[in-house]
Amino acid sequence: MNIPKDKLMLMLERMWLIRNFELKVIEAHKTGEFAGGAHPYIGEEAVAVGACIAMRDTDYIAGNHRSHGHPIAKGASLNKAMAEIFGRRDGYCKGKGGSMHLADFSVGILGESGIVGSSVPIATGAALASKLQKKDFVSAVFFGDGASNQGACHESMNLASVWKLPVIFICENNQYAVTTSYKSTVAVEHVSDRASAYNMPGVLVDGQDCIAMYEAMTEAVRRARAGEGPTLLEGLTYRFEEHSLGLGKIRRSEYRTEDEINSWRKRDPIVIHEDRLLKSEIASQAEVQHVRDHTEKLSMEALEFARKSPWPEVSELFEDMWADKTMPIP
Amino acid sequence: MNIPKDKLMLMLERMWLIRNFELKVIEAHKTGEFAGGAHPYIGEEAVAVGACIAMRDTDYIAGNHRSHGHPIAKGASLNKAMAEIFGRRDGYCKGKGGSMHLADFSVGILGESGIVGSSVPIATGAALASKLQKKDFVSAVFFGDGASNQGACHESMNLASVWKLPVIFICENNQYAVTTSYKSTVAVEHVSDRASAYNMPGVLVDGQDCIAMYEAMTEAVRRARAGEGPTLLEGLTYRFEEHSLGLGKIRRSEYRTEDEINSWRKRDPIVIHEDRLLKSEIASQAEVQHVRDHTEKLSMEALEFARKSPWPEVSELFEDMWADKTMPIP
Amino acid sequence: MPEMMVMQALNQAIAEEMRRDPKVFLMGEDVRASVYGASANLSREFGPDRIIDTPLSENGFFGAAIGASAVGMRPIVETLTSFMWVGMDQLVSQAAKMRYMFGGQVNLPVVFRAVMYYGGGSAAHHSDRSYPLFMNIGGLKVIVPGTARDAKGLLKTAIRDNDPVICFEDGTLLGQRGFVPDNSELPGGELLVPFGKAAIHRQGTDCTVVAIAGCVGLAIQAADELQKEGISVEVVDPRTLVPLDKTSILESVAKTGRCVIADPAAKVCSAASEIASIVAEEAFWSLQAPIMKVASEQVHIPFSQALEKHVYPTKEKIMAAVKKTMG
Amino acid sequence: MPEMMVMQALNQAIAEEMRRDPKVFLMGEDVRASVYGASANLSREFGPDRIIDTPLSENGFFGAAIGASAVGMRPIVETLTSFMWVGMDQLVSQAAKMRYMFGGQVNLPVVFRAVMYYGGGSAAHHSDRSYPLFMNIGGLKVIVPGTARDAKGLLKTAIRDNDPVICFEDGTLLGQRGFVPDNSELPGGELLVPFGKAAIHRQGTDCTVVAIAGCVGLAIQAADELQKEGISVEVVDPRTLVPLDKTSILESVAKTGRCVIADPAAKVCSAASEIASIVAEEAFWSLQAPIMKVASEQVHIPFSQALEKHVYPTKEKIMAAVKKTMG
Ligand SMILES: Cc1ncc(C[n+]2csc(CCOP(=O)(O)OP(=O)(O)O)c2C)c(N)n1
Ligand SMILES: Cc1ncc(C[n+]2csc(CCOP(=O)(O)OP(=O)(O)O)c2C)c(N)n1
Ligand SMILES: [Mg+2]
Ligand SMILES: [Mg+2]
Repeated sequence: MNIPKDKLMLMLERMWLIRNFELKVIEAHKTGEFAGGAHPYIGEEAVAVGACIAMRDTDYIAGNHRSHGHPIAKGASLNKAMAEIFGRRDGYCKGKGGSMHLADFSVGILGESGIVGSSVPIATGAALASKLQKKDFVSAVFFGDGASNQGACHESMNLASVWKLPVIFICENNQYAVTTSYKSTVAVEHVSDRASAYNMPGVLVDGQDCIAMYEAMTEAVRRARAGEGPTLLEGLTYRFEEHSLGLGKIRRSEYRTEDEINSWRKRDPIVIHEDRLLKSEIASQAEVQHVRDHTEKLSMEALEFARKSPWPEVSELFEDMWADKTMPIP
Repeated sequence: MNIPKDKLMLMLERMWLIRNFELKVIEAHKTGEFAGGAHPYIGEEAVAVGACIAMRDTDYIAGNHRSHGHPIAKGASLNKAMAEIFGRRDGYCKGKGGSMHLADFSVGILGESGIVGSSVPIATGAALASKLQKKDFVSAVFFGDGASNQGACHESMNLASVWKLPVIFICENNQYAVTTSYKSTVAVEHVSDRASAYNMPGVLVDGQDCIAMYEAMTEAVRRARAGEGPTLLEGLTYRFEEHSLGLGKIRRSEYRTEDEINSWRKRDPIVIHEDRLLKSEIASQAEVQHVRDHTEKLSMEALEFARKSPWPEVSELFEDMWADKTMPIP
Repeated sequence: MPEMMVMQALNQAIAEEMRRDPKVFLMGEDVRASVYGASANLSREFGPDRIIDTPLSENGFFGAAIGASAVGMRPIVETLTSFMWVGMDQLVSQAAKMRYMFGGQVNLPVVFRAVMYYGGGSAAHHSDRSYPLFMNIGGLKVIVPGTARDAKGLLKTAIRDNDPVICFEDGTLLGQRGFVPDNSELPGGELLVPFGKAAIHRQGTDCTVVAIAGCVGLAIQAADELQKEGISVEVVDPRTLVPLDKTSILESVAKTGRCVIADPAAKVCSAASEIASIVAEEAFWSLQAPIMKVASEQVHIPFSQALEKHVYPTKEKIMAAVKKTMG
Repeated sequence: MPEMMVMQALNQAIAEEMRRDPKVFLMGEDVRASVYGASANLSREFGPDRIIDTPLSENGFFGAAIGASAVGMRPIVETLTSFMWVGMDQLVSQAAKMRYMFGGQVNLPVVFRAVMYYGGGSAAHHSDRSYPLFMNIGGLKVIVPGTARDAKGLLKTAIRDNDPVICFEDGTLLGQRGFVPDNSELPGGELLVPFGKAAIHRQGTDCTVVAIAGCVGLAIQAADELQKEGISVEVVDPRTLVPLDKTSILESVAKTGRCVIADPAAKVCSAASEIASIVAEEAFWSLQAPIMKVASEQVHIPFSQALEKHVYPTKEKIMAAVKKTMG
């Protein structure tokens, strides 16, 4: 596939945006700047970025608790995302959602969801709407290896297949659900093997390689837009950090070895892409450095933005429950 | 497989028991002798009978809304079953369950369930118990082609596979869920094709042939008892009657053609088995006739039994909610 | 004013709204064949793209409806109350919560039509009356039509509403007939019943009976009989439980000083409990007698007709409760 | 009497019961690693056959636990309240209904331990407090320990109980310390708290505060502060909601004439509503003031700490309600 340079650079930029954003989130969590937890996407950037760059702005995505990477990959505002994680008024959800519930309906980001598997039917429904409306919008949903065991995934994939819906199911197989290896919970070798149970293509992709993801996704999107139905993509990947911030107490070595972690860290998706761009002389060292610096700056700005953003007012507690403004709150 | 004559005759008897029982139920429903509906098993007898004859009394089964065939195949009392359908005190559930909720825990019949797909996890749990208790009991669950689309099936099959549980998933593919063809709701050609998504054997069986069912089940039971894990059996079959008694208003021809119905009626599982027994001279005409007469008599007796059984007393309304007899009913 | 069954009134509401708005569609199991009755003939008029038969996957297709509503469609989902347990996560985690959680970014104009079969030997798995627990959840409007007119008018309003609505359709009413005005008789040319506005079916001065869904007719009968005995009962039908017309209930109790609540749901944490708690807090000083709940017994629904008939509120139980409050 | 966290009390209860009865086992997501804390060290003692990590399939493994309990095992399932929506069908259609539906043929000795995280920025998807709706369903015992002692004693009783039990574990309490008697200090050598028996944490004469789960401590604080102001509050902790110790509540209200109910659940159709309705019916003639509910606001749980803290009952809100009933 011949991918234009601007797309290749955009992938690098989005991956760096996610990486630097997450590093700020980790920093802010350590100093107790926001409440609750957060699930870092570090190590898995290529999956969301490769997939989202293959989509249009008018297309839809939905995600899960590991929730910062997907919207940023789709082009969400870092400022609004960080402010949301901080629970501030300028956040995407005015502080009501927090880390696990980023959403930007204006650019097709239908929301991240804390209940594992729960957003899979939602994305399927957006694809149904697209079909009924005779639009060519496609829909994609990100979920984990753990989530693949939920009935919601089964029902959605079957539904999408029999109705030939333009939806792409993207399993981010980072090989663990919290401390549980997918090998002990998923009965088949690869989640994508399950595609045959739904009569759709199932594609195992190197989730550390944004170009591999982009290419697989491009074909899935083509299929979907052409009315040929859904695809199940599995990006084999790894989370470099612990399951969530605050879960440090679970010594990682109890469920995954230092060796395993180190060997995956060597397959850093950003390093892989940068090296490729440099080696093939598509980008210069300066260009790459610019992306690093620029995304670091944007992430820092997001942190500053969030810190300065006002808290919501108490009265806002009772807003947004209902579209109907006349609804009494008991 | 060399099946002893007593088993072959038992299969014939159980099929006739179901058939004659169902005919009495239909008759009683027409004259308004009991409330609610009922889902006749006529045409599908070979599936439950072939499967249950391959099991032991100590093994477990669970079923669904099409609920009379499974317990009778497993050896339930016709009298208690009919009394239950009539809502009488001598019924299996003292009248509390009715047609859709026959159960006989004393012989491993863990109950029929009205919520489609809902008993699949229950049967899986019985198999889990068997494994934890280091017993060699196996568990089987009957569900429809429609039910196969429920998340509960997916989750249970995956669970059973990763835990290597002694459970057999028996899909009674009668090709329709009420008026909906499985071809428009199941994304694959055969429900048993889905077994590959759970790394278990999936076997498509002629559901009109009790011996085929028996043989497939025998192997599945062997596997289960040997600790090799679950199997998905699909008995391809057909219901000769409408979905449920009282749903006559849906003219069958609107969703299935007279031709289709007639061609399947020619493959009557009882006729197939009888013919085979006669042709191979395993059974004489007289023996076969005896089975017919005997089962007709038992069914008639069950009807009489149910008619004479007393209604439950009002006070019984408040019994059986709790194992704990001290529980106040508010 | 033509008389029709509640089932037909629902059917009219769906058909009228589908004609009016191409974004409206109906989905559910066997809706084309109209197995449950309310979608009769719709498939012929609107075709398979707008009357959609679904696989048996409640969680999946409930969610698909919610997702479709999030991006501009207006789905109506047909199901039974008892099948909502299977799709509960989508109803609660998504339909009820999405809007608030996302800071009001999205409207979810989706209607779940949940039929409540009870009283006819359907047994425990098919006889739920679960609206009280959806009242607890928040984020879902809960409507409980008690007459043919309200069935049509509330369902039409629900379809136009921009919030998720569950319409609980009382199975004991579906075959009952009632007057439904013809559109030509109506000022705006159509029947729209607003949410949050109770109907006062009988005016009275001695005791307020708040009656829900299938209890509305029973309460009216009870009121008419008690009238003959010289007891004047006011029958208040909230029609919608979320939003709840507290004002009408409180005003009525302020007038009568007595309150009986008739609710087909199981009595613990029922709608009756909620209404009683409101009255006990906000109309306390008007009360001249204990607040009485007449709700279903706290058991599952037994199959046997010999037992089942004793579970639910009846005219007699309502009358007895009113008399008890009269001392 | 050793002091320990509620979490540790729960852990002790599980360990003791597992030692006592080989039929007891624990299953849930990441229970071996004890991600939520209550299963710490159990895996080491009991091994992977009795401390079972499950796939992310709540409906599937809830059902598996129920099925296992139907044939002689005694499973304990660990989950969060918010994940129960996903497994709702098994909880309602099977755990709650099987016994009655099958005419009492089967006992289901299964315990669901449902952690309620709220108040710490977990947002709408992880902060449910759903016990009121399980009270409506029937067939499930519902327990809501409010102290470390009760957490241990009630959970042990639950594990021995032959009915399905949901133990709602209040997240605001898990890290709190309280006294739990050592087994050697106890007559029978172990701590078993009976179901259906309220605890009176403070005796009082002016107003009854019925307090649930995380509200128990708040109510005690409120009572102690009000004592200084000359108001005598009786704090009644039902400890179990199904069964509910009506008698203790009614006796207390008979004495005080006033009733405030403090409940962390959303206020509509809450446990508070139910208790208020009982008091309004059965203790009406003792009442000297309106019954007040102090429950959570009827909104979803907002993430922002600036908002979330305003949702739940507080000591101050309880005190204000008591004072209001005092006129
Ligand atoms: C229905 C449900 N069950 C359990 C949880 C708790 N939980 C949150 S994330 C998680 C693991 C998810 O694993 P996976 O789907 O592989 O995603 P990953 O975290 O690895 O990205 C669990 C068990 C939840 N949020 N929702
Ligand atoms: C969860 C749920 N959804 C819907 C129904 C209504 N219903 C009862 S039987 C049935 C069709 C079942 O089809 P299948 O599983 O193929 O079994 P069959 O009736 O063909 O034996 C439906 C839709 C139900 N009982 N439970
Ligand atoms: Mg994972
Ligand atoms: Mg079928």
